[in-house]
Amino acid sequence: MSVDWSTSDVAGDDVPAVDLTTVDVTGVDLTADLGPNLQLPNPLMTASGCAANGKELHRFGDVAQLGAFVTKSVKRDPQSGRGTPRMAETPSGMLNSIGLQGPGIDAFVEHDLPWLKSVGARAIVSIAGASSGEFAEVARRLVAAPDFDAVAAIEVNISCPNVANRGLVFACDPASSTGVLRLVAPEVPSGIPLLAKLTPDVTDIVPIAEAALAGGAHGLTMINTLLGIHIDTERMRPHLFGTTGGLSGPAIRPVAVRAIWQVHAAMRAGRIPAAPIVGVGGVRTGQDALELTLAGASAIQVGTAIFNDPSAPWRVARELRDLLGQRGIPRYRDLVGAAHQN
Amino acid sequence: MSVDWSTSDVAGDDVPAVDLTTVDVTGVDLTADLGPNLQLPNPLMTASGCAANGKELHRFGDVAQLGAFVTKSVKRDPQSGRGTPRMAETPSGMLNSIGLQGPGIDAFVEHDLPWLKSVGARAIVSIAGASSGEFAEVARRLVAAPDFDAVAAIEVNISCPNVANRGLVFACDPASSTGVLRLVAPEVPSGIPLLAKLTPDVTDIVPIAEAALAGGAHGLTMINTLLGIHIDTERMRPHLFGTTGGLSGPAIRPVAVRAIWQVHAAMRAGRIPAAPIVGVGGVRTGQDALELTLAGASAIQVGTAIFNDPSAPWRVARELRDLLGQRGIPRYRDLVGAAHQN
Amino acid sequence: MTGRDTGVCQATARVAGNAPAAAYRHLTLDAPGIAQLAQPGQFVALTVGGPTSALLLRRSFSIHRVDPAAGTVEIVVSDAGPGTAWITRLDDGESVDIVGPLGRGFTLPDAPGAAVLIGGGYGSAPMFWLANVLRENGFAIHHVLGAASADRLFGAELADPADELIVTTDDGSQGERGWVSDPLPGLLERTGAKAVYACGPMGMLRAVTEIATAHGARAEVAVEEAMACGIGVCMTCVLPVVGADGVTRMSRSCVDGPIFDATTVRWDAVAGGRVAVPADCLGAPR
Amino acid sequence: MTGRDTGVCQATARVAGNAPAAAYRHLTLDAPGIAQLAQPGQFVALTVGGPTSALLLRRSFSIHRVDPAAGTVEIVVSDAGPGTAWITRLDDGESVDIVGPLGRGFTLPDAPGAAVLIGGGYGSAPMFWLANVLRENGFAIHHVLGAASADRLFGAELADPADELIVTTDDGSQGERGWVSDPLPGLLERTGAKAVYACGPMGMLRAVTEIATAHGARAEVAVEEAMACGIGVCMTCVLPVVGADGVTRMSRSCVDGPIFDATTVRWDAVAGGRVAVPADCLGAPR
Ligand SMILES: Cc1cc2nc3c(=O)[nH]c(=O)nc-3n(C[C@H](O)[C@H](O)[C@H](O)COP(=O)(O)OP(=O)(O)OC[C@H]3O[C@@H](n4cnc5c(N)ncnc54)[C@H](O)[C@@H]3O)c2cc1C
Ligand SMILES: Cc1cc2nc3c(=O)[nH]c(=O)nc-3n(C[C@H](O)[C@H](O)[C@H](O)COP(=O)(O)OP(=O)(O)OC[C@H]3O[C@@H](n4cnc5c(N)ncnc54)[C@H](O)[C@@H]3O)c2cc1C
Ligand SMILES: Cc1cc2nc3c(=O)[nH]c(=O)nc-3n(C[C@H](O)[C@H](O)[C@H](O)COP(=O)(O)O)c2cc1C
Ligand SMILES: Cc1cc2nc3c(=O)[nH]c(=O)nc-3n(C[C@H](O)[C@H](O)[C@H](O)COP(=O)(O)O)c2cc1C
Ligand code: FES
Ligand code: FES
Repeated sequence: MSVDWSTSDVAGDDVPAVDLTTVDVTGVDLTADLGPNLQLPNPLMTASGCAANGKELHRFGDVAQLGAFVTKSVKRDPQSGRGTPRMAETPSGMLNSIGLQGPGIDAFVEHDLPWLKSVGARAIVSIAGASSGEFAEVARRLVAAPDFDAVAAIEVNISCPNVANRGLVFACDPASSTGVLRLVAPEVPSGIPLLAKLTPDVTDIVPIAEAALAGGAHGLTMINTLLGIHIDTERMRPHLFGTTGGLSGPAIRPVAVRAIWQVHAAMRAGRIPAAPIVGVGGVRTGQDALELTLAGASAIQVGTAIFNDPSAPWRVARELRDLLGQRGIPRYRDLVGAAHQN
Repeated sequence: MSVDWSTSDVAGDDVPAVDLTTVDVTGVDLTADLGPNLQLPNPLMTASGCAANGKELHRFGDVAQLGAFVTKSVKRDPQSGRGTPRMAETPSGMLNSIGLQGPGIDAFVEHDLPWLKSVGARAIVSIAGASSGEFAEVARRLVAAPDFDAVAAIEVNISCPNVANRGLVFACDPASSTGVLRLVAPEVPSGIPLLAKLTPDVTDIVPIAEAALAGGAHGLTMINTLLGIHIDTERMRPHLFGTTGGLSGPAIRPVAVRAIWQVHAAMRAGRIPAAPIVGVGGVRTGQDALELTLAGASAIQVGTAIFNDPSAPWRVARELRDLLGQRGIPRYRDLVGAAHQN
Repeated sequence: MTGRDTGVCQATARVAGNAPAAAYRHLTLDAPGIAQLAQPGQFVALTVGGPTSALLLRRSFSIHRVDPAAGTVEIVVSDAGPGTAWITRLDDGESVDIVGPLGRGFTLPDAPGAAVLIGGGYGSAPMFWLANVLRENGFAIHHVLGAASADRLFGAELADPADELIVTTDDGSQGERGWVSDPLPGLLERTGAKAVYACGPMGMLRAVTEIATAHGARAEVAVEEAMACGIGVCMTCVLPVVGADGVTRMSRSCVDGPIFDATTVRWDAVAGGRVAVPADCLGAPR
Repeated sequence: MTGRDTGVCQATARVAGNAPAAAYRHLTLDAPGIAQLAQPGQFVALTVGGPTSALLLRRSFSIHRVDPAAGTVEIVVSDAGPGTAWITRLDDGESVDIVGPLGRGFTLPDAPGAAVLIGGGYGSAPMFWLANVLRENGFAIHHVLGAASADRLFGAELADPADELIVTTDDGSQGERGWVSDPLPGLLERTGAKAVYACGPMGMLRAVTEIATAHGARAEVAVEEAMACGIGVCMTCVLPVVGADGVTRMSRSCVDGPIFDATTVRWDAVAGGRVAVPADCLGAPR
């Protein structure tokens, strides 16, 4: 039983180019400005949990060519995640209920981070926890990693349940949001930006954004999925093993644009401190990326669209650049929040 | 200039049957049970604002054959609504920003209600206001109408902005929700159920449901639209004249199912008083209606799907009946919340 | 499903033809119920992409002409975005859900005379059918067809030889260089026409309205507002229109239009792709 | 777009054939990159409905066979829902976005002998190609094809005349009445086969696993878990699988499978269309 015919092993360095440089006849400057410590060659990132930790997607494009690669949220210990079904397709979207399956921070640091470094990716490591203490612990072990120099930023996924608060999602409560960031920030060297990832499932997202920034976040990632349920009408029970799931994909794009708009507007008006926003939610094309940018995002993540098109992050970057080129817009970063002026 | 070739005037009584009775070989009992004062021959209703006040849709099916006809939310005075564009198509959904355009309660009572009565419709009148006082005033004038006997229930659309509370939507705040219902309830004769219509744009919908019931609502309609924005990437400004709009259509169905599920679960667990739920959000087919029912809805409204198919409310009723017939399920009302048992 | 009673049909129409016409596609649809009911100026609304489509809303198209005997309805479609892209690619024999006829058509003046019919781009689609009806009622027809360039002109060859035909293009690639509104003052003076009909972009309709009014002619214009439902139930397609009582209301262009008496439209509220609510509109926010 | 380097291609494939095959459609797709790389047991993932589709996720299909010279990939598709409905209606010359080959294929035993290949419904699609490879490597092939009824059987006529072929149907409309697992014990005893390959529903795979194990044979099974991505990035397609270290992990069937050594799958966790996380699984909730 030793002959393995499979050829689906992931590639090493010999990666086919979905090359962002070869097609550049536009002269557009795609540099993304996410504050003094996070300047990226282009604004396109993967969304956490939609690209695993890089190896698999690297078969479809060079992850080092992305503005940044955002990893699957990692907790302290290994996580099995939930039973299946873990997903349901919904109109122009999907529900997922993975349960943050992952190897735990130690295995991540041992296997995944070195690989990301080896291919030259700018890694944004997404961390999660069931308590603010766990977040801090994950950050501490990450910072201690030999390959920590591959980490461009840390995304703090506070859109996950807080066991100490009846499972209420941290980012549903300003105090919990501040609390997580307050414990994480001291663990992380200055120069490494912290991005707080927010849920749209709140009555008002602006105070949550404010609370995360008050706790020490340098920027915000918006939005995580919306809580949803799909019922299996044949079996007359919830389709997902975990009952509820997170709604993502183009279906939710108007909600993402709205959340980004509201927070960026509050920043422009000086109601909350200014900070860069990373936009995510339903981006499938360069035009979608432009829409989130005009609403106030300084960089863009592509999630569910990857499942439809594994080369989506690179394609979106190209489409965005070509769109700007056609319109004679020289610099991407000039467009951030531009729709607030018109 | 007197010859008008137009034939698009709405019909009188001579309505073509999208007949719910003629095809009934299934023997399924579709009766919807919304409490002692609201028993309907079938669970299908129009959603407020998606069927105007009946005349126009009556060209595509007999509104008297629907479980109930829900009117566009009416305020005290005539409302011009907002400028245009008032809509944007989004993936599997749309944004609308009508601004509750309407004739005001007096004109409604003079023209629309008599028409609904004349065709034999069971009218559920949706009322709105910028203050709880306005809600009460609208209810008072409605109750005083000569044709009030055509009103089967009143839907109190508390998912609209409260001027006294910085424009915060009433249903975003438990106290405001209770407040509106407290003022409306005494205006309305007992025997006329009050349905409070909730927004999903809250951190936790259960306390809002509880607050509306505490104020005197007899049932809940869930959900209104989600707040969204679409940016016109050509003109680099918000596409809608009113900037924000309400997201509706199949895209939001998983959110509607989740909201209904949460509130029904809280009722089953005795955490809040039991009351009927009218489900709305993304219903396009009989299977969708079944999904909301299994989550806990005792009746179903069809909104945006009407724009795709003007005969959708009748078609969905037929599809639902046929689905039950095929599966040998004799009574629709037995399925309400059934997914909570499996 | 519905018949004469209600003046409107919903049907699954078979595509009986899809031919190029300038930069557009000329589609022929089997929809006998609609073919029998329709009048010039009315429109139809088509679904896009079948049951698994992410595009939920119908697309509206002026009826180019109908053949009640053959049971066909014809439309002229510009590939302007994802919905029209799908529609323009429909093959013969495929089917599409159609609702119509919708809206109010053009009205006929009481007394015959000269009539000027103006179409911008595919806006000329309904004008040849209208011309036929006017001609049958004793009118002398003067067509003005305009477009940005020759390839965006529709139907110059469809004008009856008995009618006058003036063509303009912005770039001069066919006919006179300039806008459709340029030849209008001279034409109105020369013909003494008191009836003007126009279909095309808002800017053109406004210019036509001003010129017609200045020459004592009555204009009817076909407006093209974004419509979510097309049947009068959603209130997205509104325009401020002055009523017989002098009061401005936000009127639905799908049921109160798309044909409006040009002077009743509050052109002052239209600007830059948006329409504001005039301050004196009934129920305007205070 | 990608080549041999990464072992996987994404391509726009032209449909070169779409023929009925029992209750299924047999599609031939022009995808030379995939045709060159694929091995039996691997699968491809197709998009559904074009750019305006509301169906975002790809649909996965076992590769029936490839022709590297012709550059074609063949699949057998059952019309089971909206996505497969669209795919089964693809016409010759239309195109579809395809990714593949995906997953790990079947593995070849070290020493030749008898091999039993079991396919339930369209699950037999990959088995004839596998049979060819096994035969070339000196194996004697015994096919068992089963289905609910004759119309759901696929490929009985594709078995090589040199191979044994047993057919079962639940209703007896073709072959022996009963399940595919019924003839298995006798067959294993008679042939002494130590290699079993199976593709079909979960219940069947579990039964095959138990019978094979009881007869000292090693079985490889092709599982069919719902997949959002098919390429290993989403973690939706998992199954509890025991590793070489004896530890159970939730393994991705799209990259660690879809072919698994049958005894490593935790069948005890599979019930009623759901798969639970075994309490002893790595990282199971406490
Ligand atoms: C009464 C009426 C008659 C029309 N007659 C014709 C005709 O004869 N031939 C023709 O080619 N087109 C006609 N149009 C315009 C046609 O409906 C739009 O071009 C089409 O809806 C665009 O859809 P899309 O998906 O291709 O573009 P998109 O821009 O992607 O459409 C997005 C959304 O905006 C709406 N929309 C976009 N452009 C327009 C527009 N110009 N008018 C109204 N809604 C728009 C769409 O309906 C859709 O809901 C008419 C429109 C109306 C209202
Ligand atoms: C590795 C693998 C190989 C497969 N090989 C074949 C094959 O050779 N021939 C064939 O006809 N089918 C095969 N299938 C099943 C096929 O992918 C599903 O029937 C199809 O996805 C159903 O899509 P739908 O839109 O028609 O149905 P729907 O039920 O509407 O699909 C809804 C969602 O559930 C998923 N889903 C539904 N049923 C299945 C299923 N049985 N397996 C996986 N996902 C499902 C869909 O992908 C989609 O995301 C295979 C599946 C996998 C995972
Ligand atoms: C399968 C799946 C898994 C996800 N896992 C994570 C995760 O681990 N951490 C996180 O912050 N977000 C996670 N998300 C949310 C995405 O990062 C993103 O915020 C969301 O899906 C909206 O973007 P999209 O519409 O582009 O997918 C996940 C989403 C999906 C679909
Ligand atoms: C154009 C439009 C107008 C609406 N107007 C109202 C309204 O006046 N009052 C109200 O309670 N809900 C209104 N709604 C919300 C619907 O009643 C419904 O709650 C929502 O659209 C979700 O259902 P759907 O997905 O079936 O459309 C409106 C929705 C649309 C699309
Ligand atoms: S398009 Fe809906 S009212 Fe006119
Ligand atoms: S399907 Fe996404 S990881 Fe397997």
